[in-house]
Amino acid sequence: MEFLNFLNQEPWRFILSFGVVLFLTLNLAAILVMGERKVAGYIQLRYGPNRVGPRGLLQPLADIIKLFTKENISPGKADLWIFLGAPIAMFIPVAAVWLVIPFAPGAVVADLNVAILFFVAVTSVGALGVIMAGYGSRSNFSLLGALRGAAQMISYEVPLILSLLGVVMLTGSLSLVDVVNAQGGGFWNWYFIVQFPMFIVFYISSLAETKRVPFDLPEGESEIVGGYMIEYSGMTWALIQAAEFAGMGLMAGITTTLFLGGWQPPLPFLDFGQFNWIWFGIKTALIMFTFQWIRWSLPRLRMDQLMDLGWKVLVPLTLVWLVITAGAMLVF
Amino acid sequence: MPGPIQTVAETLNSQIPLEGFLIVAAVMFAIGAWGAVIRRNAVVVFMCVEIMINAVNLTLVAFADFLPDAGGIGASYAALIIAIAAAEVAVGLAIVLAIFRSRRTVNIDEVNSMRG
Amino acid sequence: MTLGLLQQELGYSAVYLYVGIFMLLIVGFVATVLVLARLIAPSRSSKTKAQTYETGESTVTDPWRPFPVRYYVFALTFLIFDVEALFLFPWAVIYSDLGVYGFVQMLIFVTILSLGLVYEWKKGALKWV
Amino acid sequence: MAVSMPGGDVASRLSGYLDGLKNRHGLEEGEVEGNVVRVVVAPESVPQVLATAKAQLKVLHLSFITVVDWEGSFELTYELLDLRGGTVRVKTVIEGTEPVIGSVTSVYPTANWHEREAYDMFGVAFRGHPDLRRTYMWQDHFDHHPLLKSFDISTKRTFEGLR
Amino acid sequence: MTIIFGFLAGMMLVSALGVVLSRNVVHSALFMSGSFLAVVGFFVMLSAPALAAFQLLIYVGAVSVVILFGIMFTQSPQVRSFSTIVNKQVWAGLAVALGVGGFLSYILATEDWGATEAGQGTRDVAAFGEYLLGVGPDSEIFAMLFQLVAILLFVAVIAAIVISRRKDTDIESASDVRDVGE
Amino acid sequence: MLSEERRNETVALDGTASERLARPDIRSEFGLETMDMNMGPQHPAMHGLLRLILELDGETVMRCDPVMGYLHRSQEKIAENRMYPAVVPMTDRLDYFANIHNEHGYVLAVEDLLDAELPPRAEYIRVLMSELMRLASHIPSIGFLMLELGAFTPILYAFRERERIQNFLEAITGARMMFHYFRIGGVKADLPPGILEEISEYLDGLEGRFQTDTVDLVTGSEIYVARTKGVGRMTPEQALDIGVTGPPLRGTGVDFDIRRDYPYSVYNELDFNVVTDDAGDVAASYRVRIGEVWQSIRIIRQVIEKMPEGPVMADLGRRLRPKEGDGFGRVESPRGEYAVHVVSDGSDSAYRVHYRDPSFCSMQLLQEVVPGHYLPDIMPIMGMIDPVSGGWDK
Amino acid sequence: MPQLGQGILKGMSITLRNLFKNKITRQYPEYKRDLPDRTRGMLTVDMDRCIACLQCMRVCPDHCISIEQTKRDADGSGKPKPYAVGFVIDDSRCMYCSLCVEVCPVNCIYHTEEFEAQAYNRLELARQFGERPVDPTIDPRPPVKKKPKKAAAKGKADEKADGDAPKKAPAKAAGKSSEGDAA
Repeated sequence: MEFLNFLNQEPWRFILSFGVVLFLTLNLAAILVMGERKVAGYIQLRYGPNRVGPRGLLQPLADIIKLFTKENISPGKADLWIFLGAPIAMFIPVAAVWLVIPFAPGAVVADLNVAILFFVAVTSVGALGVIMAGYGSRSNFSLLGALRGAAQMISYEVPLILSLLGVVMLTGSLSLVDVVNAQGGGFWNWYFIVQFPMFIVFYISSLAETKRVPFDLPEGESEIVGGYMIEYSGMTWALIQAAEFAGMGLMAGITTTLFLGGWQPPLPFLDFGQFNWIWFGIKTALIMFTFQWIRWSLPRLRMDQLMDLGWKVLVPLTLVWLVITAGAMLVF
Repeated sequence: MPGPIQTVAETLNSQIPLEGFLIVAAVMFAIGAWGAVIRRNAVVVFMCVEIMINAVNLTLVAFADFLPDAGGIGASYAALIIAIAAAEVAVGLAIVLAIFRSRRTVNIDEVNSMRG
Repeated sequence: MTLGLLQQELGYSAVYLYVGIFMLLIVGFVATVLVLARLIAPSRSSKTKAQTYETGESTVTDPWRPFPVRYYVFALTFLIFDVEALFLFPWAVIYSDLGVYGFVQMLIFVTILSLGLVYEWKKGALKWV
Repeated sequence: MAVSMPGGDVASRLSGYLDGLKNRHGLEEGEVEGNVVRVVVAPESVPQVLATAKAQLKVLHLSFITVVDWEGSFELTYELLDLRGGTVRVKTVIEGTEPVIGSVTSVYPTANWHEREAYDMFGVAFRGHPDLRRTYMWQDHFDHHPLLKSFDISTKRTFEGLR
Repeated sequence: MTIIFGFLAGMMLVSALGVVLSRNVVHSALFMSGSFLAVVGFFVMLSAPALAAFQLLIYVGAVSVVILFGIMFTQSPQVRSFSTIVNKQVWAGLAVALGVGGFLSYILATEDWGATEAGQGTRDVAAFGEYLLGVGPDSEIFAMLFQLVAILLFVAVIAAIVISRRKDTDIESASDVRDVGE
Repeated sequence: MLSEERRNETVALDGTASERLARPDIRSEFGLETMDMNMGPQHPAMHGLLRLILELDGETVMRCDPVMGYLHRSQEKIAENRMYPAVVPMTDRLDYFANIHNEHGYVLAVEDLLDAELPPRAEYIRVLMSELMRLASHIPSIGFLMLELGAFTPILYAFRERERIQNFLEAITGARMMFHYFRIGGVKADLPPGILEEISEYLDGLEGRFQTDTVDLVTGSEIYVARTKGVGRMTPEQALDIGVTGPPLRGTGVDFDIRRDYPYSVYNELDFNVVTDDAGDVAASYRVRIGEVWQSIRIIRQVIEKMPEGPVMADLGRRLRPKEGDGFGRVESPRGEYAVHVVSDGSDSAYRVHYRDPSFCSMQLLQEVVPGHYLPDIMPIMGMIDPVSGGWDK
Repeated sequence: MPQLGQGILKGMSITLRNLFKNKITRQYPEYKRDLPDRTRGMLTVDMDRCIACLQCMRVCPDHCISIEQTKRDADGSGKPKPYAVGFVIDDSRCMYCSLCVEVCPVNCIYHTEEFEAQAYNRLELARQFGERPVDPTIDPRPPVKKKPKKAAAKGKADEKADGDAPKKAPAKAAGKSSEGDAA
């Protein structure tokens, strides 16, 4: 591997990492769409897509080709700049956060010392994209969906942020590399055990942040049809979808990093060194599967119930748990 | 061997003097003040006020970074200002909305003329 | 493994430069995709196609009109609690060094803000419209 | 259960309905036939008869209203069920080609759409109806009442223009 | 590297002017988040990454959203020409603003700030936290900062709720004042 | 065609919906922040082609105005222009989710005109078919309710059962959906050999699958309970006033079932319960549907047990020319009371045919019950009445 | 709330179990279901047996059958009989109600198991069976004019050739459909 060492120099490292992150984001979107349909099919006693390629595995490719050659229709009354800016605003956060996630020991593109803050800050920009999409389309359904989406995303951001505090307190650092290193030595050291309520809160909040069932009200097709995505078609729609699915993968990755030990192997003797990204991949895939499993099992909540859950259950729970954790750290 | 990006980064801060940041902040403040004076829409006036606050924040952080003894204090002041600005937005916009609800307008001129 | 090649200690500025250029490049990438799609995809617009979708009927209300103000309460509450949560982050980082002092600080902080939440709750402001 | 169901024998209940209606309104015709009370009333007294049936006789359910165009007169059938095997069938005949009759929506709110449908299909105007609009046909562009016998259909294939 | 500084300054300038001059209020709000983003960049340049994250989260993620919400509740659908969005003091205001800006720039640029050197800020989050909590060096005045912020936010919540609560009488009083546009 | 007088009368009655929409200042009476919105006809979750004109205050519905007619096919006019037997296949198109019941109502009405006496085997086959159809309609109804709440999976489990039931119906009638099996005076053909055993075997499996894949999957789920409990609540009086029949009415506590109270075919020889519930909301009508599925299974088992031998057609002659008069047929369709009124003038086609469709009547509750609910509650309420486009539009 | 979330977990365990169950999908073009004997597929006509009695044409509710009838001595008996030179079934309108099959006195029209009809043009769906193509767009029957008082007379004119075996018809129809399927 020595001959590859030039990749460790600028600008090659930059190009490489850009490629890795972009590849991850886009491929995650494609693979997740595929996986979503397969899981849906299997849960519903069907096969899912199985015509394109062996067992339908080339379906994402066909989808991409189809979406590329579809006409982009924008409503005549729409605010075109905002309408087209929305996919971009939605896409940045989901791609950028991958920069700070460690995939393997030392393998992180940018080890920020405020990585957790960076994650919550960049994620919060997604709400802006939702509002832009809803406003730009100039449709009643869009705007209703955007209001719902923005209200939901900002409401669940509070428990999301608060649930991270326990991890930060235990680690004493905002760097995700430190967080992962602190969880080494076997699965009993992973934070999801000592921080179990926060793990659940974070999981629920990330479902809500990515607008997945049972919190998919912004695009609830049985009442507001498609929500803020209603007027999008072709590639613009594909980008929004890709952003949503990549966001789901991102949330799974962050959950893994924060609560499930990142690339740490479950038992010490399973350490593969540089190849520990396999553990990261397995854990992330498992979390993503639970997202999809929930998606195809549960109905969605109503907006008022969603808000009640966020503000009246999760936020008080996180605050109480914050005090408990702080107290426990004092005592022990 | 540091790569080009590394090199670029290392020389990043040293090349811009404090005055550069201060002038940018001053221009930002001026634009914000201009907008706050001339715009009729109360919400836009709010935005301009936010820009002015940001300009002040920028000055504080610039001083904190450049002056030897101001280290963390400037950043803490900036954090306090951010919190105050957030509270200001919350209350101020609530007032604007209340006015809008009773007067059906966010035009500051009209709100003035309809006083009493 | 190529992932190992990502290992490198970067200086403060270099790291953020990375992030900044990344974001710009992603914006550029998405914009390029959009432009490419515009070029590749057929474009035959018509008046009917450009109509706003309203489940098969023509729109009756322009959506660019005032919405009920009560949504605002959620945005407001979010803003306040966002600030709260943010102020807790620097505290959380150094909490293990602070000891009882930090605990008391946090307790007062959280209690006062919980009172705000309780007030909203009791006032029914957290009820969805 | 808040709604009291009629009890007892169907036959005695039906004769009770017939007697009740006959005593209060001078009915032209009325008979018990199987489980059905058939009464024929004048069009003016239809709302009153139905009000009696609902309020005094506790016949709670209006099943449907049928209009028949006998070319020169319209026959309206109000089918009332007491939910326990008894049926009260009120018939009335409106002479003329432009029927007007009192609405029974204040008695049986469910008559709302039945009367709208009758108005749409036959042009029967219901006096006092809260919301007399067409149900099926275009609101503004269609000036016919398709179930009238005078409304001609032809068996011409409708999609000739599409071929 | 002046390129980055120039880029950020230009972004800030264009966005701020966009806020003031754009006819569509929503565009103004989006321009405003653009200028906030530029400030985030400046903060990073000025060795305050935690503050930059604060800025991003609170201003771009929260304040912009809140203001966009506020716009949606108050927008009027009419298309307006430029002259309707500004009041009569536009040129006088410009003169004043130019004066203020020039004066400030002049003062700030010519003042001797003594020994200035970049990179003295608190890049470390822990140090930042110590200052915030008043346990850092020379930061005793921040000892009550937490409580101050908490009380401030608490008062803000209550005030905003009290103000924005819907009163039933609003609808009557509102219906006799017709919307006349901006 | 309207005379000027009656036109004025119509306008005086508070105008049309389009007029109300054209004058936005009328909206001010509801407060200034409301928004008018169309829901449908091309709405993915709407049961067929229905347009609801909604007035929303935030997400609270202030006014709900159903507009119908997008699928109107003049079934009544067609029935006036066909000979009696040729109308039966048209009735299949009415409520296309419970076709057998439509046929049943119509043939009952014509048999009422003809005073026909049916062979017992025909009656039993009719009951068998009706109850199979009820199963095939109720189970997807539950799935539709879940679909409207956002869960996609139960509908596919439900359709698995419907498809299997359709296999039986296809084996008996020859078609999967538009059966045209009931004839005036009996049924088209005798049951194919061995089908009763197959149905009986299927029902054994259905009981377990229905319990797990539909009841257990849905009933206990907290989200489901939160979405349906108290939504669309009606009092019994209100339900009767609105004219609701079928499961929503029984969900309010009124035990009214045509099969028991106005027995037709051989329902009075069979043993079954009328399932009722007290809550009167969406959850209650869901529970009623669940109960009716079990009752239907019970009825089918009895029918299979009691199935007599004999002919399946009465001898009514080739040409049907009923005497002048009225014929009434009333059946309990899965959606409620389905009634047919046939007026004969003595010729071989009906003079007037009127269908009383349960979807049409029950949908009035949208006007009455929906205002005050949130926008997402419209869909469960639609799921409660489970209307079918072909039914309400005739 | 001890059992909070129990219902959700129960439902999710059901879906997880179904994830591993056998799939019920049948891949349609490759896999074709065995259709039951009574399947009412597309109609076909055995022209050799057709006696051009026009009953199917009259009974069809959709008017999808058009027959062009002449007199011809087809069987060489020296007596010209009605003969269908043109016979068209417009599948774009057929609703497979089976009324024509039941009414046919010689079982010459019957259902097949064919159900996959497709075309780019509605006219292509009109299938010709006779020697001479018939224009399917021409209405086989004049529009029904119905007067209530003269109903009996009109009925007679409408249906003229139904004198034979009125009583056996329904039973015959029942037997016939299965026979037609077997053919």
